[in-house]
Parts: sequence; C-alpha cells; structure tokens
Amino acid sequence: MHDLTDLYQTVILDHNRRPRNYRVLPTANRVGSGNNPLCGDEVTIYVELDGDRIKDVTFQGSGCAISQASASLMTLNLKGRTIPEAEAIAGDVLKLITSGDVKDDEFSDLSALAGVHQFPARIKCATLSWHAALNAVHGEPAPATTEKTSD
Amino acid sequence: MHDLTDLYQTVILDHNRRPRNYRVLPTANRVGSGNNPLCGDEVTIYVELDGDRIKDVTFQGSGCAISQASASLMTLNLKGRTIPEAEAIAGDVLKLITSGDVKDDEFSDLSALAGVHQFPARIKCATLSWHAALNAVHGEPAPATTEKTSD
Amino acid sequence: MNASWKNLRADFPILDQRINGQPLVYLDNAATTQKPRCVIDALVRYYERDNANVHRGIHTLSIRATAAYEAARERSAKFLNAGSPAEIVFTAGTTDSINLVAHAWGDENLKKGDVILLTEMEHHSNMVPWQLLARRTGAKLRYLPIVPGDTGLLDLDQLSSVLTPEVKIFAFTHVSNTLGVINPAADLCAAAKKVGALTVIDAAQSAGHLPLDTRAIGCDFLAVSGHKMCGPTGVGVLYGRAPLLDNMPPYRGGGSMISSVEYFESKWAPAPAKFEAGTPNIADVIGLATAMDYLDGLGREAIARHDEKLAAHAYARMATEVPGIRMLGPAQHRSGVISFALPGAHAHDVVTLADRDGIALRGGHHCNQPLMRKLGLPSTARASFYLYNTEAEIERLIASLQKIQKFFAE
Amino acid sequence: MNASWKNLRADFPILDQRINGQPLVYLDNAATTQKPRCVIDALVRYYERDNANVHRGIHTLSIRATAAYEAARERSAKFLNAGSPAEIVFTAGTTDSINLVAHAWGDENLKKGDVILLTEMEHHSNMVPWQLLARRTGAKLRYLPIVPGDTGLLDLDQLSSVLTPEVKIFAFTHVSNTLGVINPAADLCAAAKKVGALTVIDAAQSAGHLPLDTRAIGCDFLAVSGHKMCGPTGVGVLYGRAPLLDNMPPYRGGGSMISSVEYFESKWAPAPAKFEAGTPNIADVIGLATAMDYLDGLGREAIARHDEKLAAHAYARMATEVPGIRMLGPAQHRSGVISFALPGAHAHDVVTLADRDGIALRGGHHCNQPLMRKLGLPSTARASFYLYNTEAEIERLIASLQKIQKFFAE
Ligand SMILES: Cc1ncc(COP(=O)(O)O)c(C=O)c1O
Ligand SMILES: Cc1ncc(COP(=O)(O)O)c(C=O)c1O
Repeated sequence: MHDLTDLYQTVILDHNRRPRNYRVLPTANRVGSGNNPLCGDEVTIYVELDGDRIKDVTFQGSGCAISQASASLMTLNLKGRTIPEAEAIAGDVLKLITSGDVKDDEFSDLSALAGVHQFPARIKCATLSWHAALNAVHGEPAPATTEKTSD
Repeated sequence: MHDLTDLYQTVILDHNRRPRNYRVLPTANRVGSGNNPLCGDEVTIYVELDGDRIKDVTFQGSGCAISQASASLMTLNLKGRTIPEAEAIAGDVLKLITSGDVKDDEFSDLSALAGVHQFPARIKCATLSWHAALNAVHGEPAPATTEKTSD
Repeated sequence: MNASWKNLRADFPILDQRINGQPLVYLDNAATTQKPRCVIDALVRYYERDNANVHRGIHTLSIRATAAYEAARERSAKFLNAGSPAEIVFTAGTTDSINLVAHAWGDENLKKGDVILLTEMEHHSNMVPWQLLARRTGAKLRYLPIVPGDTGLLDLDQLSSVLTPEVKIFAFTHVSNTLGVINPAADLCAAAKKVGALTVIDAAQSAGHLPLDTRAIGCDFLAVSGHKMCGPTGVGVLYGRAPLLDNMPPYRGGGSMISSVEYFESKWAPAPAKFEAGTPNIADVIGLATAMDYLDGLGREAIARHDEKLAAHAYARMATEVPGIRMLGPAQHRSGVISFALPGAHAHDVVTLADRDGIALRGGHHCNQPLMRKLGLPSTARASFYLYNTEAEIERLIASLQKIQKFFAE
Repeated sequence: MNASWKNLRADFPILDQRINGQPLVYLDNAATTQKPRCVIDALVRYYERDNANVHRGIHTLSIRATAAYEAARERSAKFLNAGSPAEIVFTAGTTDSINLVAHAWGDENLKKGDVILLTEMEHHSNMVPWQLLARRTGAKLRYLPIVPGDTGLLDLDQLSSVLTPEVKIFAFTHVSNTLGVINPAADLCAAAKKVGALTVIDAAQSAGHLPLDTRAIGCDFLAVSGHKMCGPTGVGVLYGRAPLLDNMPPYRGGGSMISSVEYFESKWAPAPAKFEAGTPNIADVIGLATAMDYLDGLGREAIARHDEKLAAHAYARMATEVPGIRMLGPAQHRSGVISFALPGAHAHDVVTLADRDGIALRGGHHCNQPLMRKLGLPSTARASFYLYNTEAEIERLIASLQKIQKFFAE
C-alpha cells in the first residue's frame, strides 16, 4: 500500500524517460491544451482527425513523470480510435486514475496509472492530458485545466 | 477594590440624577462637542468666555451616569476660572480619572471620579466632557472624540 | 460528534468560571458565541499534527491540510444546502463577505440610476459597504422601513413601493442583532426576483441559530460569521450562486486565485479559488466545520426552539417584573436577542452593574446607529441567548435588573 | 516566555511525528511555519477563559479580550519598531495587507501616466493587486529586473533608469520566497524617497526571520503574515506610516470602523480602526503576539544567523554532492529558502519521493510564475529552513536527493 513503485511503475518511468509521440504534429487539424495552475504543468495535444477517427495524436509539454507518462500512454491508446471509442477509453482511464480499480485486463499498459489514486496530490497530473485530448477531439477551444479557468 | 460604590459614589449618583448646569447657554460665545463612537455618548459644552475667564459654562448631552456626572462636575469646577487655571484643573482631573491617584484634598467633589480608573471600559465616559470643554475654550472646531474622527 | 443537550454546558469550558465572585452568565451571544471544546480541540489537533499550507503542496502534511480544508468547504455547502462546494467562499467573516459582494459584483454591475435597497434595521456591516459602493458607482440607497412602534418588524406593506425595477440588489438581514426580529427571507427573495434584483442576506445572526437553507430561501448571496456560531474568530463564509460567482471579477489579488500570471496580466482561477487570494485561514476554517458538526449534532431546529423559548420567557418576565422597562422587538416568534431600556439607568451603567453580578450584557448602539436614532434611543442594553443558556440564568438576570433599577431610583 | 535554543524542537509538538515511517523533516517553512506550544496554548487560553467581542463591550470578558487585543497591537508596533500602535492594522495576512494598500491608497492617489514599480522576483500576492490597480486607474506597471544568471539578485545598476519621477509607488519583497535573496530594503526606500515614490515592503519572508525595523528601513508600508512567523493562520499586519493611514479612505466598510453612521452617509473612525471593519480575528491576533514574544525570546539576529548558516551549508553540500543539480539564489548572505532543479527529475516527483523519506519539500512555481519563466524553469523544488531545522536534517535531505536522482537515472 502506498508503495512508491505503485506510483512510479516501470511503465511510467519508461514513458517518462522516452515519451512516445512527443512532437508537434504538422498534419493536426485539432489542438487541445491543458494546464495545472497550482503547479505549472502544461500540455498541448495535437490531433489529426479523419472524419470520426483519430488518425494520429501527439503531445508536447512540461510536467512531472506522471503527467508525461500519462500523456505518452494516451497517444498510444487513442491513436486509430473513433471518437466514441476514445471517449469510452478516456472515461475508463479517468475512473481508473481516481479509484484505482482496474476493470479487467483490457487495459494493458494503462493499468500502470492505477497506483496514482493513492497519491491524491498527483491525480491531477495524470488526468490533465486526457482532458486536453478530449477537448481537442471535441473542438473545445478553452484549455483544459485542473481548476477550470476564467479571466 | 473594584467595589461598585467606588465607581458610583454618592456624588456621582447625585449629579447623574440632578445634573447641574444642564442647559443651553444663550450667552455662550464658544461651543465644544464630543462623542464616543463606540458606545454613542454625546455631549455639547457651552462656554461664555469673558477675555481670559470662563464666565459661565453649561452642557447638554446623553450618556451614562459617569459621563453625565463628570460633565456636571466639570461645569461647577471650571466656572469662573481663567483659561490656564481651567487647563490645569482639567489636566489634574484627566490624570485622576486614568490613574486613580488623588493628589491631595484640593479636589473636593472631583475626587469622586477617582474610582473610574478601576473600570477601564468606563474611563472614556468620564473624560469625554473635559476634552470637549478644553476644545470649546481653545476654540477648536472639531468635536472631541474618544477615538479622534476622520472622514 | 456526540453533542447532546444533556450536560451541554460542560462542552463549553469558558462557562465554568466566576466573574466578580458570581458564576458567569454569558448573555452577549449576539456579539460572539462561546466555543465548545471540540472546536478548540480541532484547532489544537490541526496545529499539532497537520499544519501546512494548502493547495500547492504534495507532501503529506500539505495533503492532509488541503483535504481537511476542502472537506470544510463541503461541510459548509451541506450546512447551507448550497448547490455545490464551489458556491462556498471562505472569508474573514460577515463583514468581509458583504464587502466582497459589494466590490466584486457591485463595481462591475451598478451604475448611476440603479438602486441598492436595504432595510432600516441593517447592521453597519450591511450598510456601510453599500454606502461606499453607492459613492463609487453613483447608484442610490433606499430603505425598506420598519413599522412604527417598538416591535421593529419590517413594514411589508411598503415593500412594493420601494422594491421597484431600478433596484438591482436588495441586501437585508435575516435576523436583527438589536431587535431579535426574524425577517421573512424567502418571501423577500421571491419579491426581489420578480423585479430582477439580486439578494444578499446577512446571516450573521441566523447561521447556527436557525435552520438555514439557501436554496429554499432562494437568495443569491448569503454572508456568515464563524465566531457567532460556535466557530473561531477570523473566519466566515460567503455563499454565492455559481453562475454569479463564475462571472464576477476577483476582489483581492494574490496567490492561489490565479490560473496564470505574467508580468503585465493574469488570468483568474475559477470560483471559489478566484475569491480566496493568499494563504487562507486554514485552522479556523477547519474549526468552523467542527462547529457545524457540533450544531447539527444538537439540531438547528432544536436550537431555534430553545432560543425562542428562552427569549419569549425572558421577554415576558422582564416586561412584567421590571417596572417601566422598555422592551424592543416582538414578544414572540423571535430570535434569542432582546434589547431593552431601563428608565433612569443608562445602558452602560446597566451593563457595568450586571457585570458585578457576573452577567455579561452588551450596551450601546449595537452597530445600529441609524436604527437607534429612529427608535429615539441613544443606546439600549441587550441580552442575547444561545444554546447553553438556561431559565435559571434568566432568573438571575431579572433579579439583577431589579437591583439596578433600585440602585438608580434611590 | 522562556524560549531557548536548547530543546527548542520540543516546543513544536508537530515535529514529533513520523511520516511514511520516518521522523518528519519539515523543510516547507517558506510556505508556512510550524507553531510553538505557547502559541497554541494562547489560543486555547483565550477561548477557554476570555473569549468575547472587543471594543464595544463593558462586561469583564469583553474588557479582557479588548485589553489583550490592543496589547497585541502594542506588541506588534514594538516588533516592527513602528512609531506608535496606531500604525499597526491587523489584517488576514500579507496578501490582504497589500490589497488594502492597493485599494485604499492606490485608488485615491494613482492616475493615468503614473507608474507602479515592482521587481521581477515578486510573489503573485505583490504583483496581482498592482495589476488590478493599474487596470482600475490607468497607471502602468514597470519592473526592476534581476541580473542574468541564477543568483537572482536585483540588478541595482538599472534602478535609476526604472525609478523615475513617474513612479508613485515602489512595491518590493524584502526576501524572495523562491530565490532566498535578501534585498537591500533601506537603500531601495531611500532611492524611492528621492523621486517621491512611496514604498511597500512585502515582508512575508522576513518578519520573524530577520530583525525588522520599519523606521530604520524607512518604508511607508510593510506587510506581514502571521502564519509564516510561528503565528496562527488567518492573521497578518499592515504597518503604515501614520500620516498616510490618517489620510487614506477606508477599504472595507462595516462595524467598528465608523465614527458615526446615518442611513445615507457615514464618518470614519481614525486609523487603525478605520481599516478594521467587522469583528477582528481576535484569538489569532493574540496568538500572533505570543509568537512575537517567542521569536524575540530566541532573538531575531540569532534566528537569521541560524537560518543563513543552515542554508549556506545546505547550498554548498547540495551543489557538490548532488551532481548536475541546478541551484538558484546566491550561495551566501541569503535567507533560509533554497530552490533547485534536478536534471531528469521533475520537481513534483522530487517532492513525492522526498515525502517517502519523511521530508516535506515544496515543488512548483512558488507563486512566482513570471520569474520561473524568466529563469527558464517550469518549476523547482524548494527546501526552506527555519529555527527548528538542524544539520542532521540536511544530511537526510542530501541522502534523499541522491536516492531520487538514482531512481530517475536508472
Ligand atoms: C514573498 C511572499 N509574499 C507574499 C506571500 C503571501 O502571503 P500570504 O499567503 O500569507 O498572504 C508569500 C507567501 O505565500 C510570500 O512568500
Ligand atoms: C446582523 C449582523 N450583521 C453583521 C455583523 C458583522 O459580523 P462580523 O463582525 O462578524 O463581520 C453582525 C455582528 O457584529 C451582525 O449582528
């Protein structure tokens, strides 16, 4: 319980060290951004939407290992999905991150995020890129933020 | 110590019941006013100044027994005095009220105010009319207040 | 929380003392209430175990402090039946809450020709912020009068003539701190809604004294002081409906209320964070939540019944057993606040003399100067009852008042 | 008060606990400090014996509470070497104090064309209130830069070119909460005086850490948070020179700040009452005065020497024993605040991992977003030392940082 390796699983450390799809996507037709004003994490998601399908998705940004790994895993898991599929996956992952309950082993690498729920201060790090990706896919212009923004 | 009769001496109860010189002074050429914003006491002092001398002095106002008696005693003790004499008496009385030290028996009735110092919340009640009287004598237009005023 | 009406006085350490040789009878509850041991313990526990700054922290103490602070927000939302915790802003007290609305909502939304409606019984804290706002914006003040006489009830017959479409905001007290009057808050809010006016309720004297349901009342804003409901000093709540808070600019600028800051401009966090600049009063917010638990443990219905019963009893006894006394406020259907005047005895003298008998009263204008002038009184003495007061204490009050009257009559 | 450096840790009950199985090492003092038992006891004593509303009361408890509250004002005046207690306004904290000045002084005195001078290292709480004021008045913001590189020292060579006669107010931090830099406050105030600019010092990180003499420094306003100097949360001080406070309009309206109220206009009480609307945070003000006694019992010179020695030691050890670490702020002549960045390990991960070793650090932008951007860092980890920290704790920090570095390098 609350063991550090619950949070920093090998998968996470690996994705943090070598984030996948960490680049601007020149063919992107949707962009979503997100930030955590309390700690300064920022992420931008680039999506190439082909009709209903996420043809490609990449990200850039700065943040902790959890947020980088979560974004990296997000790109791998949403690429090639239709919007409804992506929504379903994102919903399951957000539930997983906040509850820790792994539904079944349909999540392969994503279950590495299950340990985050034991670290309440880090949950927002893990969820940020998923919210930003949903925003991109939905064409929501406002940045996702862990606190919602106004000005 | 701290006995109620220290505060409400017979002299005070008497002056409260039958305040002396409680009236507007038609011949007044100086007027001074005072208030205690925290509790709402108000007093107006009317002075007829004849050169350097307080020919007559009266008061009106609302307030507790201490403030009424103190004002009443003030009129009796300042009437007929020169300005320097009045200043000296007022100075002694203010010291008496805050310290309780009766210098010698030069104060007859005024020593009734000595008990007030044991009741810190009531000191301002006793001093208000004296400050207002000094203001009147000095031709100070601003009302005396236990807290000083600004707006 | 196992608050219970039996042995309730033992929950309040301060009550167990003598003042001038007599057991303390604390009847100054409208000024501030006493604190049960559980509230004091919550402060101690926080400082001894969990103290850390909130929100920005990732270490264990900060996580604990943040969790407790945000739990207090949820507790407050439940206490006031707000729509969500995001409708709860922690402030320094009722005065601060009202100033927040007057600044953040008022400066943005009021202009010349608009009217701010108040009532004649408002506390200075629900009057001066609006006077200042009127000065800044050119809006005008208007007052709903009280009926002639000493009951102090609002003159509801005049409501429709003062609550006109120019009224943009109607701020009124739920319970008068001088008269003990309980105003018909839901009716006033419904009437305001009809002309499109927002409502601000000063709940300083009702939160912790009566059941208080912001949604049933239908108000837009509601202001509360912790220290008047068994909580610590220095903390209060502003309830505001979410769409209003969301669209208001901030009041104070600083840490924690921002989404992003650059050297020349900033973006704000969403409400409620937008209104909580700087390190909040963490310990006292947690203490306030504990006070809410304590009060709900006893039941706010039961507290209101207790207060009203004591007040009606005291009112009746005083009116008959203290000859010549002038009683203010209604005889019944009232809160636990009773103001009165003794002929020949100024309020300050009454309070000083009662204090000699160990009884804590208040005397003065009770931050109601205009109301006192209207009633033709420079000041009154006030006895205000709360959950720990007893009928035996009323007997001591009556005896003391009779003695005081004699003292000044002699 | 018999504070003593020997056994000082025993004065702080919270330090005696384990976090994740390890004895707590609390190094988040720049966010908030821990409270000695005497401060906690002062709160308990107040609520158990003396609790009452202040100023308007005549009964015994109210006299006691008022005396203690006003004694705390005298204590604060002495602590800051103010000219008189009337120069001490109690607020909710540094953020509240700065907002008070920006509103009450700024709205009245600034106009288009005027300049508000800040420094590049200001905390959001000493930046956003001025941004809001600039928006309201049309005045402009200007910044005194820091020198290039990581020491974070102010670039004083540029002072004369930014501190021009259009500058009406110069607000700067005494000690940086991110860099640990101690700014030459007296020199900056003297320079401001030459061009006729008022000065506002953010003393959040210096009060309770260094000797602090407002008259020697020559500032016009100075803002303090109680919770960062062993005091309770929710209370702070604004020092303001008497002639300035006397001429400023009020900030918040309400009870106690008035001289007389009528339905359509009011007159204000003199300062400091004019700025303390509503029931103040009585208990925490009293607790703050107790914290001042505690700190002066140890000696603020001695505290500053202790902090600086620990910080210089930690800085040197970290720089040599944690390869690749990027250290911010000067190596010496500094406060106890040290920010740093570990290559390959984000600040949040550093903080989470240090917490596993029982060490409380902070990670993020420390309410210094523009400064962080300027330094090219999204965030840093921060260790901040105070009087109860020890060299042995620095050893635990070094060991933990080395472990963390390995963890992310593997
Ligand atoms: C330099 C500095 N200024 C201002 C503040 C704001 O203080 P508070 O949050 O207590 O209002 C802080 C602390 O957060 C600070 O470190
Ligand atoms: C009716 C009413 N409104 C407002 C206030 C102001 O509350 P506070 O002083 O806690 O800000 C009080 C109490 O003093 C009150 O009785």
